[in-house]
Parts: sequence; structure tokens; C-alpha cells
Amino acid sequence: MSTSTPVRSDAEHDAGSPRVRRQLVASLVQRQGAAAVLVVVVIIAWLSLPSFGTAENLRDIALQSSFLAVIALGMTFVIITGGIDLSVGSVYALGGVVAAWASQYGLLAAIALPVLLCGAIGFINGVLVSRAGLPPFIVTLATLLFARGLLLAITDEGSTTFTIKDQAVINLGSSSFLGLGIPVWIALVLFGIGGIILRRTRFGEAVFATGGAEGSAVLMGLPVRRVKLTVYVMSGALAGFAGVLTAAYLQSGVTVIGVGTELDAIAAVVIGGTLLTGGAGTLIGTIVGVLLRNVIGNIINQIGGLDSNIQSVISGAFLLVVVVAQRLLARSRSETE
Amino acid sequence: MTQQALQMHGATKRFGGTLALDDVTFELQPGSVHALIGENGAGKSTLIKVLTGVYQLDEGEVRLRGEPVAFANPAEAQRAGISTIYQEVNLIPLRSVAANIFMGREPTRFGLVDKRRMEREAAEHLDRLGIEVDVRRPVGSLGLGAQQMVALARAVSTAADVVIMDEPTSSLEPREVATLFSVIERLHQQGIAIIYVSHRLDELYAVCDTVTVLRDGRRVHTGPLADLPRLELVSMMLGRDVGEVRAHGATTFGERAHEVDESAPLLLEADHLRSRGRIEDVTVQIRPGEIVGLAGLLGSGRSETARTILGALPRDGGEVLLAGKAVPGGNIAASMRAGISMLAEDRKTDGIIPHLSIRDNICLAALPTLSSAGLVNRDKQDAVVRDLMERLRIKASGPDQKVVELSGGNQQKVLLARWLATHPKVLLLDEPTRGIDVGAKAEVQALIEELARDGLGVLLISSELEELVDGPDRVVVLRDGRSVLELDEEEVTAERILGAYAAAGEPTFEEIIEEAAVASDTEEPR
Amino acid sequence: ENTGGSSAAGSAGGGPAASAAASQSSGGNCTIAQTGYPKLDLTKAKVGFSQSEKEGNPFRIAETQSIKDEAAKLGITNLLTTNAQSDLNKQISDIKSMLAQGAQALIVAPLNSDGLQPALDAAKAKKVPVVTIDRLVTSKPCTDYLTFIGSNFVQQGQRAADAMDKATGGKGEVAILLGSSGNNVTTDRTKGFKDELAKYPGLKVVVEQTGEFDRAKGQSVMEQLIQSHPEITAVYAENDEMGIGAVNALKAAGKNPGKDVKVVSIDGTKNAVQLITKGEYNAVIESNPRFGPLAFKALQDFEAGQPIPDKIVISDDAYDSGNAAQKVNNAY
Amino acid sequence: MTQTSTRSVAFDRSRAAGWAQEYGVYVAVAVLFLGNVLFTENFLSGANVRTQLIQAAPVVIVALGMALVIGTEGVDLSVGSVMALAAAIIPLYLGYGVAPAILVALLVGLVAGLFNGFLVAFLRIQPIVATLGLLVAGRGLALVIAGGQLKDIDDPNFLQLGTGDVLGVPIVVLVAAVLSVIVWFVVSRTTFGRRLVAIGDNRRASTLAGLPVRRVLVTVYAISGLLAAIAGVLATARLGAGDPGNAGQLMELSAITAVVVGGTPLSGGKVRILGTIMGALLMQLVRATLIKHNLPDSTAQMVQAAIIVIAVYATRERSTR
Ligand SMILES: Nc1ncnc2c1ncn2[C@@H]1O[C@H](COP(=O)(O)OP(=O)(O)OP(=O)(O)O)[C@@H](O)[C@H]1O
Ligand SMILES: Nc1ncnc2c1ncn2[C@@H]1O[C@H](COP(=O)(O)OP(=O)(O)OP(=O)(O)O)[C@@H](O)[C@H]1O
Ligand SMILES: [Mg+2]
Ligand SMILES: [Mg+2]
Repeated sequence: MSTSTPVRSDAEHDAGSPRVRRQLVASLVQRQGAAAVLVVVVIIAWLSLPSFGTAENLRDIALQSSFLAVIALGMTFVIITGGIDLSVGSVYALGGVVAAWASQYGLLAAIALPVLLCGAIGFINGVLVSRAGLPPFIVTLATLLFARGLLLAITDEGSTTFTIKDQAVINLGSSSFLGLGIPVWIALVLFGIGGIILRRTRFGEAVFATGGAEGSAVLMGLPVRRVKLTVYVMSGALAGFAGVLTAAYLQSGVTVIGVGTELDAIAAVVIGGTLLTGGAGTLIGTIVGVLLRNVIGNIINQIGGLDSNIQSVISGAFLLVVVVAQRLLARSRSETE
Repeated sequence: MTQQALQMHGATKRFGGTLALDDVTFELQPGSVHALIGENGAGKSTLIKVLTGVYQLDEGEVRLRGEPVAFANPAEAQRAGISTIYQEVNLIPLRSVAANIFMGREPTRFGLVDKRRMEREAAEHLDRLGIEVDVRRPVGSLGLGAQQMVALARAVSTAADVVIMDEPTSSLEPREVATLFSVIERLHQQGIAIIYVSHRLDELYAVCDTVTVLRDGRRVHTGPLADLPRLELVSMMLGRDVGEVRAHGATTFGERAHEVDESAPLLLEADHLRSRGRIEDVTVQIRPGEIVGLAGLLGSGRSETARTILGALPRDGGEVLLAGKAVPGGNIAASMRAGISMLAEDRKTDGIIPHLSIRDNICLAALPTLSSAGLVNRDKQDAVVRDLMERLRIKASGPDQKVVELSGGNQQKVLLARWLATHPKVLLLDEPTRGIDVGAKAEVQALIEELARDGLGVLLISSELEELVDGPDRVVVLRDGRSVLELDEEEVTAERILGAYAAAGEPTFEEIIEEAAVASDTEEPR
Repeated sequence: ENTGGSSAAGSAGGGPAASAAASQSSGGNCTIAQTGYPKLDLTKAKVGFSQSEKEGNPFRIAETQSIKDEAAKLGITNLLTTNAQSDLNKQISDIKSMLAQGAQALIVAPLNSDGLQPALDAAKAKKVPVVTIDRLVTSKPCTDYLTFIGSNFVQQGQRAADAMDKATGGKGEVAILLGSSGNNVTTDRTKGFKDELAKYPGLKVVVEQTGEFDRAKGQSVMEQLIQSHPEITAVYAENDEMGIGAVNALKAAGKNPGKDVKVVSIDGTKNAVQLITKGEYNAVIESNPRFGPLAFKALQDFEAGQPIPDKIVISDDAYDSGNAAQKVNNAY
Repeated sequence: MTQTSTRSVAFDRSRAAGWAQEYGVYVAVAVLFLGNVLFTENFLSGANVRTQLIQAAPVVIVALGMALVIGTEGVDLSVGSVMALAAAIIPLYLGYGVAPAILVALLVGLVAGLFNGFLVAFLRIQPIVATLGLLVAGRGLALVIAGGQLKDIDDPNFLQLGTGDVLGVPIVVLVAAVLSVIVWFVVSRTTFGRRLVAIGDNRRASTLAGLPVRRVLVTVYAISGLLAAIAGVLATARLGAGDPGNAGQLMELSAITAVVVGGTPLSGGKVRILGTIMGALLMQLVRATLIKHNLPDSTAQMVQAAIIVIAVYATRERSTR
């Protein structure tokens, strides 16, 4: 039948046509816009700040980025489904505290317990979002409060700090392999797995579909509810695991971390080109987003001597500049509609 | 007695106060192609959604191959062997064509999605349907018609015993319709039962063997289709007797009731329009009181022409004059102020404001005239809304009902009402009768006639050949984003239009149909 | 937050030398020889200062200013400053990045008593002495850090309880406006206050609610408590800001703060001390932010080979109706 | 006839659910209020009711603007920072008189809102990120303006705003009430209100219907900025000090909670003003109850979380199944 069907002039629709090529270029820039900004920033910093390019400094940026990256990994999945998870900051802190407490029972407990607990909080988010149909923003705002409250309850209103004595746990946070900290390696592995899940599995396709057009995804017979539930569990568990890594690094379960971390994670994900409305996004972009944030913080420090208030003005302004730049780069004509 | 493929007994479904299905019994024989027809809002889509687990029945039961089933969601229905094309195109716009076709059942290797195989097979499926697109393209970048073909490819590429199609042809061209028919024929030969919903009666007679008629949520008739006269079918649908239907002329545009003054100055001149990557060179002219048809194959750029005239797409070349005055490009508000309105093709994404009331939807574009000093004038609004709802016979519980709760056809009428409320000088209608029932269609067509008589200029885009042949005073044919031919009233025939499509040596409609039939005969069941 | 308060900008850090004196030094003797750190000339060295929170309240402003002033006084031109903006991870990278920039001595105002270990380890690896100020960290003195200079927060709470006893005449129903939850300053000031209050049987804590070290929050919490606990006759606020908020609330409710309801708080900001002079406040226990002179002296002594104690407790003043008028200019 | 009985049960349940969605917040407010009347000392006293209204007022004002923004399927995270900007500016300009100081503060709020609106409407940056920029930068800017300091205010005329009454109604409450009526009127009676929800529901279709989408969006964010600045001025007057470091801290979350608990969906296309006010009152009552009963912070936070979820659950939009 295919041979007998008349073939229309389809020059317009070839991959090589100017229109399609433009779309491809646009999507490439959209995806890599943040990366381009990152490269420019790094080059400028390298050239103008003597201590920026030192191996030590770069290693430290990588290490610092790894914690936020693990949180942002889960957040990326959630945002691609069209959701959002504001609870990660509190959950992250909770994970750290629980890990520090559990470290008295060894490495396994220090990892498993917080990941399970935080996964359970993610499960609550997921059930409320996917089953009860509540808006993710408000559900996870509530669990943000809840996790913080739980943390305070565990630590006797924040007056107890658990310190980590177990050397295996401490090593998880503070030793290195091939010059890079263990948390960096762990984050890389997690992103690798995440990338395969997102781009190479049916689940990944369903994640995109859920965020792209939920109603259609349901009619296509995709397990939309399960997908949503899963991403919130993932996000909670990963935030908790980031807490584990941080506690191992800090050698104690610090109660004051994670305030506002959800916004950092969201900003990183969005700067990385993931659409907050769902349906599109990349993990590489998220890594770039996280790196941008930490590189800029590092540069502000290297410049030195800036008033702390001016520092926040600069970082807010920078956030906008990056987003605007990316937006302008990616602006293709079709979007003028 | 043979086992029924699908059965429904005493099905009742309520939406708040609306009784969408009322004690409906429906039986689908294996291997049958079963037409489901009814007015807009009769309950066809609801019946389908109930069958496939989108909605749950309030009362009654569904049996699949004799076994009672209660699907909690579409996924379960799919797993049980029911494959469905829903009325509104339900694809994931940002994902690729290939991903959409295989969504949820992607071919895997070692547990991972085998993208290469998926793309290859997707291309094969589409090829079989005569569609050539880059399967890596996001599906949202395709026109609605092409999207419908993708949805078709998706539906028929699953192994199913029952295939349900809810108005699959509403945006398709004769050629694609023919392809669809060949697909149906093939499925039929494989013993697959099909439920087919359409407002195009010709199609029903061409492919269906049985018909069920719904009216106001109730089943009024089931029986063989071939020996049922058209008029009787329509009268059952509308609940009017045959004589009345005949008097109304239930199908097409009325006789040419209006005269176009050939000497009158042009109302709309769109000269050498270009919108990069979409249309290359389109010229369309409309006189006051004239209906100009825009014909072309899927993707030939008709919608894009209308959008460029309205200013929804950037204009990169050419000019638009309204009554001699230039209209700036790329500025919808300015075009509308000048008197150009457009009914968009995709009512779901480009038309309705789903959660607003019918009243607000109708008044939306005409707000400035229905308000004073920025304050909404409720009385003026009510007058306009009441009038239009009556004129277009919009079936709803009242002007305060949310538009999302209306049936597809009634949504379409609400949109028409919106544009009529703006009192435009030129109305661009992109598939105005898409998905509306025969009764309403006649009304809409009559309305278009009436508007033209009052001096309105109409640009009519339609994928129904009949509509293009009967309605317009002139037809402009597009090919690959260029206007290639203009046919005057006397010249407009289906053959001429198809001939123009086929200028590059493409076969005519009859040839296509024939060819499709041959192809499906020879095609081996997979 | 550590503390808050408000004062005219000019006075920050300008307290009299006396109020920056060490009241006591305790613990062992740490010498440069013992640590094996290289000797350096402080005036020519690169010194880094890591502040924990935004300079958005009088305490932090005075603290940072005091470090900068003292550095200037000593002729240290190479002072690096960073601000962690209340983010612990940022404080760690701040410190590491100052080390990367070649800082040879560090003064750190820790955000939290736990969690700075990675930064301290990095400094140790580079043989850079670290003086911690205002908040004690749980690491080892002389090994992980050189010494700690700061107030004793528990003791501040105790002194507040004593002042409360004096102000109320030993009888009253006390409301506590707690600092931010999870903060060790809050924990210590609460513990000190409650333990000491046990000595005064006439004083009873009836409610404790957090005001998050914030004036507006202190005010709104107090407004609620006035209605539901009309029996309250005394307020202990864990910083001046919340105390001032409580005064606002009391006044708006038609009560006489300082008389009907006694108010005691900790910090020593000018605003609170001025309220004492107006009779609307009863006592303020100072938390001294002027660490500059002591911190640099400790570093200098260390470089000079002298033994350094584990802990140098800065002297905290106290203000009440008896001395507020003449001492108000000492407040920051 | 089991069938008819199940049907009527199902019917009743869906009616009850619809009712809960419509009136859930009101019921919650009433229940909490009555509970407090019974179990909390002095709750029904005039002074206490006054306290609750005064404390809720700034949240109500900010939430009004937030409701409009959310109606367009946006969100404004910068409101707290805009309040801080207002708080920083007031003491700076009080020297020129009360009116000029307030005017400048409101102007700054308006400009901040216009800026957000520009990013969202013209550059089409996603609202949450566009306003996140100002959330971070705005407070920093406020602190820079104020030299990092809380500044005491002793201008009695200005302080009158925070403590004064008109006919026994606190000015703060009066302002909130008047603004509520105005915003309600705008939403329900003006073309602007219609357009706003249409844009929130289906932006593409609204564009094709020739609506001035950008103008509406910019206006909505400008209103939000302006209202946040008004709240900032009132909060400053009430505190008797401009406190850029703390003013409006986490206000964005309180306001969003009030709006959503009040039944306005975050997906846009609908604005419920009365519900929003009730949402703010509900959260105020929750907070008051927790404080008055001296619950520790940990419990208080968990209880608040539970109440938010329950309230939103009751008022949620049900899908037709
Ligand atoms: N989700 C819903 N909520 C409320 N009412 C609904 C809903 N869906 C359908 N209805 C109502 O149910 C009735 C049947 O609608 P349905 O969509 O089944 O009609 P249809 O026969 O498919 O019409 P069309 O030919 O226009 O597609 C209509 O009156 C419609 O308003
Ligand atoms: N059959 C097809 N094969 C490949 N691409 C197509 C096909 N149909 C549509 N497209 C793509 O979709 C775009 C829009 O097509 P659309 O169908 O809207 O055009 P149209 O001429 O308005 O036709 P219609 O309104 O009948 O759908 C085209 O520019 C083209 O790129
Ligand atoms: Mg239908
Ligand atoms: Mg089209």
C-alpha cells in the first residue's frame, strides 16, 4: 500500500528542511542555553580571578554542588510531570538529622532509615497529589511544615544535635576517589541512572506524557497516578539521601540546614531548561543549573568584600539575567503566537 | 447466538443535573462496523467514555465477550482489547510522533526503550496510512488533520478486538478519509468490531453495516444501515418527522440566496501573503457578501493563511487590506478592531475557555461593546447571549453552564456565537462545521448564508468537499503554501477541486477510493 | 539569627574598650609550637573573616564592624570577608574559598555549633589557625580550631532570670518569647533561664512560644497571649527585638509595660536600653558583639608564641533601671 | 431495590461534596471560631476579635493580589520582598511627610510589580522563576537601602495608621476591607476581571480572541506589587519600625495558602475573593489557636500542615467520574 500511495511534495517536512532545522537548533539552544551561559561565566572567572581555576576550588564547587544536585534530580522528575515539590528543603534537613541519629547503628541504617522515612513523606505527597487530586504546590507546602515540625520533635525542639561517630558514615561524606569527593561520584551515578530512566524507559516516557498533557495520557492508558506517586516518592527519597550525604559530610545532623533549599532546587531545574508547566526537561540541564548557582556564589566570594545584602541583590539579578538570556536565545518565531 | 463483542445494558450516566445516558442498551457484533449517531450532545462520546473506563456508570453494566467488566480507567480497557480514538485529539504535543504512537507500549530491548526500532516502526505505520512525517518531530507541530492520522496509527497499531473511533474524520481530507476507510475495511476483514461515530452521513453509509441512533441520551433505534433511508435516519436523530426534515433541508447550504455584487469594492484583499516556513505566497480576495472557500490538502497551509490574515502568525510578506485600508501584520487586536474575526480549527486548545460559562465564552471577544467604562453590562450581555443561544440552538442547562461540560458540537456553536457577537466584517471560518451534527450544520450553513447576505465576507475552510462545492461563491485552492488556482461559482465541482489538488499528477477522489479498496483487499492481515 | 535590635547606624561597634574585655579565660594552654603551625606576621598576612548571617541586625552589624575596625587599627590590609547568608553549606564553601585564596588566619562566626567540621579540617590541613567567635562549635580546641571567644549563652539566660527576680520582686507569671527553633542560642538561653528560675519559687513559666527573634512576630505572639493569658505579669524575651515587640503589644492592649508587665531580654541594643530609661522595660542582659580586639589579640598572642586558652569569655554587661541612663551609649 | 438506594447515596455524596467545595472554608472558619469560643479563654472579647482581624489584615491584602495573579495561572513569590522594600523606604522618606513617604513606597511596589509583569508577559518567563528573582534581590535591595538596619519610626501621624481607629474599626482592618471590596468588584464586574480569568484558563484561546493578554498580565502583577507595598506600609506602621530584614518574611507562602485554601485553583481560570479572605482568616485562627494553647513549635507546624491539607481537600475540584 505504501508504494501505491501518491507521495506529496513533502520538502517541508524533511528533517533537512530549514523549518525543521530551525526547530532543532532552537531546541538545542533552549536545552543548552544555560550551559552556554555557564561556559561563558566560567571562562571569565578563570581569566579574571586567580584562585578560581585552582583544582582545589573546582573540586570544592563540585562537592558543594553534589548535595543540591541530588535534590534537584528528584525535583526534575516531579517538575516534568507538571508538579512541584516544596517539601524537599525540610525533608533534606530531616534526612540529615535521622541519618546522624541512625549512624550509631552503622552505615546501612544511616542510609536506609532516612531514605525510607523521607520516601514515606514523598509517598504522602504522592498520594495526596495523585489520588486526592490536590494541587502539588499546596500539598508539598504542607509537608514542608510537617517535615520541619517532625524534625523539631525528634530533636527536642531543635535542642539536641546528633553527631556522627561512625567512621564509615563519615567516609561517605568526606573521603575522595580519583580526586573527587564521594558525594560527587554518587551524584554522578544517580544522574546516570536517572538519565536512563527518563530517556530510555517506558516509565520515563510516561513521566513526560503526564506532564505534557495529563488528560491525554490518561486516555492513552498510561498509569498517570502511579507515575505521579512514584516521582514524589523519588523526590522525597532523594532529598532524604542528599540529607544523608550532607550529614556524613558535616559529621552531624544539623537542624538549621535546608531552609529555602526547595527554591534553590527549583531555580536550578528551571534554569536548566525544564518547563515548570511540565512535559519537557533534561537532567543535564539540571546539573548545569546547579553548577551555575554554585559557580556564581563562588565568584561572588572571590570578588570578596561585598556587603551581604548586595550579594543577594547580585544573585537575584543574576538568576534573572540567566533566565532572560536563555529565554531570548530560545525564542523561536512560533512562540510569538 | 453468537457471542457479542461488547454489550451495554441499562446504562445510565449523570453529570450533575444532566442525564447524558438514560437506560441505554447497545450491542456490538463481532466483525461489525457499527455506526453511532445522534445530535450534538446526544451522548455518543459519553457512551464511548463509559465503555472505555473514562467515566463510571451510575447504573447498568458493560459486558465484554459476555463477561461483565468495569474498567476503572482507560488503561484497563486497553488491556482488555479495546482501542479508542477519542473525539478531541488526545496526544502529547511535546513528544515525538513516534513516541505518541507507541506511548505506553514502547518496544524494549533489555528493558530499555528501543528508540531506533520505535521510530522505524512508527514510520512504517504512518507510511501505511500515506502520511510522511519525520517521526521525531513533536506531534504538536503537526496540523490537526495530521494529528488525527497519528491518533489513527496509534489506535490501529495495537492488537485489539474492538476499535472505537469518535469522529475520526472531522479534520481529514478526502484522501485521508479514503485511507481511513481502507483501514476500517482491513480491520473488518480481520474480524475486529468497530464503533464509528461521525456526523458525515456519507461516510456512515460507505463503511458501516449497523447503526444505533441516540437522542437525548436515549437509544431510539438500532438496526442494519444499508436499507435505512437517509431522511429517516436524520428524522430519528432530530426527533422530527420526515416531512419536516425534508422541508428544512437537513444537509447542505441552501440555494444561493444571496447575490454577490461583482462590482463592489473588495472587502478583504490579502495579497501575496508570506509567513516564513508556513505559507509562501497566498492571495485571497473577498467581496462584501461573498463566501470564498479555501481548499487544499492536509498541510497545504489553509489554517496558516487564515491565521496570518488575522495576525496570529507573523506576516513576512504581502499585505492585508480591509476595505482598502491596510491592516498591520502580527497584531490580532488590530485586525479584530478592523473587523476581522477567526474561528480557529482546534476548539480545544485555541477556542474554548473551558471553565468559564457559556455566557462569558460568547461575550469574551466582544467585551468592549458589551461593557461601558470597563464595567460589564449584564443586560446587554444577556440579550446577546440569549439571542445567540437560541439562534444556534445551543443545548445546555443554561448560559451559566461551563463550556467544558458541553458536547463537542455545542462547544463549536458557542465559539461561532462568540465571533458573531463581535459583528465582524470578515469572518475567517476554519472548519466551522467540524464535529457538529447534520441539523446544526444546516443551521450553521444557513447562518453563514444569512451573514453573507447582510454583507459579511466569509472565508470558509473546510475539509468536507461537499461544503466547499455548495457553499462558496468562489474557491481558492492552495498547494504547498501557495494559492495555485481560483474557481468561480460555476466552475466549482468536486472534480475540479480534486483535480487542482492533483495538479502534480495526483489521482482523483474516485481513484483514491478505488485504490484503497484494492490495497485493502490485497493487504495481508498482520 | 543570633540576636537583633536596632540602633542608629553610627554607633555600631563603637563601644568602650572595657566592654570588649575578656571576663574570664579558661582551659588549657595552646601554643604555636604545640600545633606546629608556621609563624607569621599578622599585619602582613591575609586574614579571612566568615560571617554567618546577613548584616541585617545590630548584633551582626556591630560584630562585622568590630572585626573590620580592629583589622584597620592593626594595619591589616588584606582582610577577606564572606557572608554565609544563613546557609551552612555556604559557610563551609566560604571558608574553603578563602583558604583557596590564600588566607593565613581565619576568624569564623559559626552559623551553628555543629557541622563546620569539613571547613575546620580544611584549615587544619593548610595549617591555618581559626578563631571562632560568638558561637561555640563542638569540635576540639587547639586541634580543630584555636580558641573560642564569646558569651556564655546559658549564663545569659541565668542572668536574665536573676534580673527577672529582681524586677518582679520574686513573684509573677512569666511568658517566654523563644528564639528560632533549632538554634542553639535559643536552646541555651532557655535552659539557663529555666534552670535559674527554679531557684525562685514565686516565678512560674506559664507559656513559651517562639517569636523567631523577630520584632513583628514577638509582637503578634504577645498580642495573642495578652488575650488568652491575662494573668501574665512578666515577659522574658530571648532577644531585644522580641522584647520590644512585646512592649508594642502591651501598649496597644492598654497595659503598662515595665510596670504591669515586666520585660527582660538579652542583647543590649540601644533601643531596648532606651526603653529602660523610659521605664517601659525592666532589664537587658548584654550579649557583646565586639569581638574584634579580642580575636586579633588571640591571634597575635598565638603568633608571638604565648599560650592561648581554649575559651575566652567576653564580658557581657547588664542594664537595668539603675544604670541604663548613664550606660545607654554603651549599647549597640 | 438496591440500585436506587446506591444511586441516591451516590447522588447525595456528590451533592455534599459540591457543597463542601463551595462552603468548606466558611465551615472550617466557623468551626474553629466556635471551638475557640468554647475552649479558649477570652476568645469572644472585642479586643481578641480585633487582634485576630488586625493580624490577618496584611495577609488578606497580599492574598487579594495573589488571588488575581493565581487567576491568570501565575504566582508572585516576590510579595514578601516588596513588603520589605516598602518597609525600607518609609523611614527614609518620612522626613518629607507621611503622604510622600507612603506614595514613594507604593510607587516602588508598583514598579516592582510592573517589572514582574514585564518578565512574565513580554519575555514569557515562567512566573515562579520571574518572581523568584525579585524574591532574592528585593530583600537584599531593601536592606541596602536601609543600610541593613531596622529603623524606628516615631512620626505619630504615621504610627496612627497602625494603631488608630475609624469608628471603632482599626484602620488596618478598614483598609483591608475596602481593598477586598474593590478587588471583588474588579473581578466580578469588570471586563478586566473577565479577561483575567479567561487568560488564566486558556491563554492561547484568549490571545486568538484578541484579548490584550500582555496588558492584563502586566496589570495583574502590578496590582499584586501595589497591594504588597500597601501591606508593607501597614505592617511598618503597626510595628513602629521599618524592618527590611524581616518584614513580609515568608509572606508569599502565607498568601498562596490563603488563596488556595479559599478555593482558587492554582491552575488559574477562577478567582474567589471571599474564599481568599476566609482562607486568610482560617490560617490566622489556626495560628492563634496554636499559640493560645501553648503548643510547642514542632506540634504547631505539624498541625498547621494537617489543617492545610484537610481544608484544601474539602474545597478541591472534583473530576467528573
Ligand atoms: N464532563 C461533563 N460534565 C457535565 N456534563 C457533561 C460532561 N460531559 C458531557 N456532558 C453532557 O452530556 C451530554 C452528552 O454529551 P456527549 O459529549 O456524550 O455528546 P455527543 O453525543 O458526543 O455530542 P457531539 O456530537 O457534539 O460530540 C451533553 O449534554 C453534555 O453537555
Ligand atoms: N500529511 C502531512 N504530512 C506531513 N506534515 C503535515 C501533514 N499534515 C500537516 N502537516 C504539518 O502540519 C502543518 C499544519 O498543517 P494543517 O493540517 O494545519 O494545514 P492546513 O492546510 O490548515 O490543513 P488542515 O486545516 O486541513 O489541517 C503543516 O504545515 C505541516 O507541516
Ligand atoms: Mg462527542
Ligand atoms: Mg488546518
